[in-house]
Amino acid sequence: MGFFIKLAWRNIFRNKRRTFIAGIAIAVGLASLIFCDALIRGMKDNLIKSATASFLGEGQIHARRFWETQDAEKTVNNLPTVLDGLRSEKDVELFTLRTMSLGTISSPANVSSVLFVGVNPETEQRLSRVDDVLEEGSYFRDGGKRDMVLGGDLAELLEVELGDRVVVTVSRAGSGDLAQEMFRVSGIFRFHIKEMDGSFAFARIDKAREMLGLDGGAHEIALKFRDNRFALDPGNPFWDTYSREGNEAVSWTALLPELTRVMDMVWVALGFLAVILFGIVVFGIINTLFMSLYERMFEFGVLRAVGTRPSDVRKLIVCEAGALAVLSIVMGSILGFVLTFVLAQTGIDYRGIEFAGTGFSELLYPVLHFSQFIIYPAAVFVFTILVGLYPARAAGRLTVADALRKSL
Amino acid sequence: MTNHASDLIVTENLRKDYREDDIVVPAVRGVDLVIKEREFTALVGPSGSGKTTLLNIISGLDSPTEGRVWLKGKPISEMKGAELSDFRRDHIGFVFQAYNLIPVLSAEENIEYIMMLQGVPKNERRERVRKILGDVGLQGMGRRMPPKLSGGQQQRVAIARAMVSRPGLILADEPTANLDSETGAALLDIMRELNEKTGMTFLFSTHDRMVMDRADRIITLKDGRVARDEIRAENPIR
Amino acid sequence: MSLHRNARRAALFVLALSILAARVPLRSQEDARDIVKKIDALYRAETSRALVEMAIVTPHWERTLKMRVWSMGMDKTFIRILEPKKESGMATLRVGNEMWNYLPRSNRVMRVPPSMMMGSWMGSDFTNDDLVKEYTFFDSYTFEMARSEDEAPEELTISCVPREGLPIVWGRVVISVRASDHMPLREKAYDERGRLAREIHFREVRTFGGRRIPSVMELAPKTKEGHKTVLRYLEAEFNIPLDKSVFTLQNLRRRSRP
Amino acid sequence: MVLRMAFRNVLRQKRRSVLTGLTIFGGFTLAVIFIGWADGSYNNIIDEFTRNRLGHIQIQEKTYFDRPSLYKTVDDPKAVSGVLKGIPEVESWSPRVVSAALAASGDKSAGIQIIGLDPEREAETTRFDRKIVRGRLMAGPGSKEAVIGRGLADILKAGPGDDLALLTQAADGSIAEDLFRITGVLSTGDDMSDRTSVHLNLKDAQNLLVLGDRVHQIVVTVPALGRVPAVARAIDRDLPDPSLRAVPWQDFARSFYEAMQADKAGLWVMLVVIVVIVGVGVLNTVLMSVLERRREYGLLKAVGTKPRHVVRLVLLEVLILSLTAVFVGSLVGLGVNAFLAEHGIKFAEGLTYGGMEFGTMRSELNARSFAIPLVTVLASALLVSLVPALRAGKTDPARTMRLH
Repeated sequence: MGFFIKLAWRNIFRNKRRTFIAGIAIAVGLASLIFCDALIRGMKDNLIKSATASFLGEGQIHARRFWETQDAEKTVNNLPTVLDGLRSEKDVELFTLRTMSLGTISSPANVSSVLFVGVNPETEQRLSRVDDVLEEGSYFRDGGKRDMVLGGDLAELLEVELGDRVVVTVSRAGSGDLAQEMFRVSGIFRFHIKEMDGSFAFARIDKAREMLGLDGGAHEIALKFRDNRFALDPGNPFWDTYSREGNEAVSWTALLPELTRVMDMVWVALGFLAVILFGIVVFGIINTLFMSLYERMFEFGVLRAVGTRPSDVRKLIVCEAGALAVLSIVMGSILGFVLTFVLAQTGIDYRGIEFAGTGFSELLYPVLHFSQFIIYPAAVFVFTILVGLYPARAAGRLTVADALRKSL
Repeated sequence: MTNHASDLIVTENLRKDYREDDIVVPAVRGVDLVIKEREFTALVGPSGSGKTTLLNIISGLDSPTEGRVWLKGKPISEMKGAELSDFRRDHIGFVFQAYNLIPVLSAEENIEYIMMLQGVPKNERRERVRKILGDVGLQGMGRRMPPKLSGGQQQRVAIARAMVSRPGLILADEPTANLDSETGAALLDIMRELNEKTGMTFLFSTHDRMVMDRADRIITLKDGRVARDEIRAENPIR
Repeated sequence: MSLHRNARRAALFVLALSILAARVPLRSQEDARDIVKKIDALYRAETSRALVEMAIVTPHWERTLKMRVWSMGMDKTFIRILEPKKESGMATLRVGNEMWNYLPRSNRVMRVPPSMMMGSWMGSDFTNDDLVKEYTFFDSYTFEMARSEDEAPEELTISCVPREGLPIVWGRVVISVRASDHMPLREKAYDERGRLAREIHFREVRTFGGRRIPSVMELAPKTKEGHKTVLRYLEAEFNIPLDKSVFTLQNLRRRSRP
Repeated sequence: MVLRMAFRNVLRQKRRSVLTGLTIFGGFTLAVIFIGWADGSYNNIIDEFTRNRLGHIQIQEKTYFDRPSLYKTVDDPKAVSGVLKGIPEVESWSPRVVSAALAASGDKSAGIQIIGLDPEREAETTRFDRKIVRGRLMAGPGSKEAVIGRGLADILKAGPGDDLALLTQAADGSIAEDLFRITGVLSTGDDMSDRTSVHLNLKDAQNLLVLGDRVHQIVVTVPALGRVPAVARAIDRDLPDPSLRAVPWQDFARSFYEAMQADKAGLWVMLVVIVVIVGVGVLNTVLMSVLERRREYGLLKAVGTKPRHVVRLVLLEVLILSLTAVFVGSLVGLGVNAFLAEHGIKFAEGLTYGGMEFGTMRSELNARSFAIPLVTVLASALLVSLVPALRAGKTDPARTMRLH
């Protein structure tokens, strides 16, 4: 066998141009697979990000039924224990506490209903992107207790600008009493999402707790995991661990079932497309290999004529396919890496002329992952060998005289 | 049909038809031949007379439409696959018109290849290669790759390769066709010399007058049939 | 999530009436603080009962409601609508920050979620905010005498600036009173940039139960064109004996007048 | 003559022709299926998402979308219906009334949104009926029945059979209140809306809000998603009232649209990748075949063929192969796409959520799924063949003949 590998390897290098052409064809296929995988990862990240990174978080813990009812009394149970637990979870990158209450916000000019959210700016700005999409002002930088960051649409409706007074009215937890506080607009954000820009107002959680009478409690713990795929698995024991004592830990997929369904559909569609793409690549491999092998049937005829067994010719051809695969894999992996790496830095600008500024990441960034350089090269290798089996069989079966005569 | 011990090749009513679409083209139409050991035989005839086909069938590269071939008393036309390959490897050496070297192997390696298939130990292989390179006049050229050799040198390597496994029968299909007459003649001289020295049987096709003259038996084919079978008196072996 | 503002406002029954009831004129007081303090003090009538007509003008419709209003202290109010026919029998009870509506058609009592008490009352331009703020007006602002450009010779102007940190949207409230009897004439609310946000005019001083008060109060938000609310006192009594049972849910459910 | 030679060459070198043809065929066919499937599944996703709740087109007062108001109404829905009836591409439509209100059941109350709709029209347009998770749809006008969102049912602790008191301000400024009976609970999959929605019969809502025949929006669906902008424009043109506008989903579901757009962009990138792979594949085969056939071209040159004729010959061969491959590929692609459009790929049995159907993904049959691969594959095949063709044209006859 060793000899055939040597022979195959030399064959590969004998006609450098042919090998190069064939290798490039397979390499481009491999690079495409790597790139498309990275692209799909990028799209997936993009979708997950657009769903979770603006505000939601990849997972949340709150008291049972808080999400459905937004009842101010339903604060997270046993908060200190839960927080201790979260601190020791190695999958959890960070978490942040929030209070949430529906209320009204008024300015001299207008009144609007509002989702009043108390946040811890230090952790919040690492989890949500509100601070990244500030149009004006800052994200609780100045330490003012009465700072308020609100959405651009809401600011417009209230006709307020930075530094202006707004009054928030909410009901206190438990008693249901009216609680009112004056805030000053310190930041205005714009996600370009109507639901967020028109109805969210953020304040420091201490102030919000004071208003709501929560005394250190929180309605919601938003979570960010080290790997964004973590939250995609509803079977993860993490959710059960924190769904105890009246709390429920849910991933964003459960919080946004409609979006999750849409994503599921997207993945099915993409999965099928990936299969098609793979089909095209396999096709390319078949074509390339057949081209480079059938043109050389004379050579195999010679081998057969001098007494090489059919099985040895088969071996040789399979080895050649393998050698070509190895070569292509090296080229393709490099090509795929460079292409993906460059585009992962620059991003793919998909904005057509038909729509301008979006709230989400405006560029599509392919995401490199080490598995791309294992799975696809392995698949290409296996497929190349499998594909090589056919010409190998043909060469093994060929009538030597035909091969010698026809090819001349 | 009786087989004598010295009958190396025996063919019996050999027929070969090629099919091209619906037309049947008969290439060999009933050839009965006996070639004895140590013969140095030329197969001559115009293009399309069936020389190559006959050689191919004799060597088992092609199968006859009808009839049978015995080689060393073995019905080669009935062998298949690995058995046939091994038989060929062990008993027949080949020299083709051109390009019959494995292009990625050096002259040495080309010669070594068959021994390797036979499982000859490395040291012995080396020794035999060295010796045979000398026999065909290619001392010191063993490391060259085929493209770096002239046509005549390539053919010599091919002969060396054909003979190195001591096959008993060397089949050569127009070995001199791509060579100029002088080189061709020189090649034939080497073959002749080896035939005499080792007692190996040579069967080659040609339409080169000079080559023909060096044979001690000339079988002329015409339209797939043996038109003439002439044994030349001056053959020293007979 | 976002509700229509107009309808949210309409969904609230907020008693803003006591603002007016409280504005009892003062005799010559020079100090702004004292003027306001006295307004504030007189405002704290123990009990009151009034018949009020409210005309609301919007670009879409105009209508007039007639209602009877009871109050006790600063934190209890009961309103029953008499006219028009469609709304007659509807009632609102407010005790502290809690508020209930009685819906005669459904024969239901509905609690108003506290977080929604900021809206307008009865589709008018008054908000609950006005009520809640006004009764602590004296504590919530700092005062000084001022002059305003539209001040007539007979008028005094008091500039009121909210104390820092209090839940007040205005940057400044300017009250104009008649110099002679400190009868309120106008109240203008500005934002911090000095933009006029709301204007209230007081007119037609009448005597009710021995108190002289402007019987008409016209409110016009400057940020909403074509909107105006006019309150007119038809009858009013102050510090009369009232049973605490007026301000109960049982009374709210009763269809007939108490 | 060159053409005839090209044909014969193609026919003579059967295996090589078949291989080159197969590459083009495979690339083309898969690209056809790819685009058809991508269009189909994305349209399917968008269709499910928009149709489910928002419709494809909304007709409403110009500024209603940005600042909804009770008073911004479609005053003459009948006239609009007339317009919609006159546009054949309109599938169905459903008028709605929307207003905020207070709702109470038992001792619980909440701020809610009244959505008045015609259950039958709405079922036809937005599959309203499929979203019911408990109880049933409200009955006809005057039934005073209500279907509430699941979250709201939680907040009010109410369900089918319970009473629901509503309090709101009517369009004439009056305070409107009435008692309704909850007959059903629905889930649209959007928790936000399920937390606040109370659905009434259109007429009941109009009566409560004293709107007469006025409505706030008319939700329109169109059978072909791709035609939405055009249909919206057509409706817009014919609308009887200049204050009204027909808004396509791209505008009113902007963030969703943009997310989808980003996703589709990814698909286009993948399509480019496919074209590249096919191009390289064609290049590979043609180049190899040219290299292997140098002797033949040398012969042609030797007998006096001009270089450009050799170039033309190579290109013609590729063209013949490409056209054949594309033709066969079109048939196969059409067949596969038609099958996938008809039957789809089932990936989850009967999975529906909030009225959305998730079980089957289908392809779409459209012209561009053929046109794009046709142009790109043919162009790339010819383009990449140009290099080998030029090489073939430059063949040095003497050298190649000698070599072989």
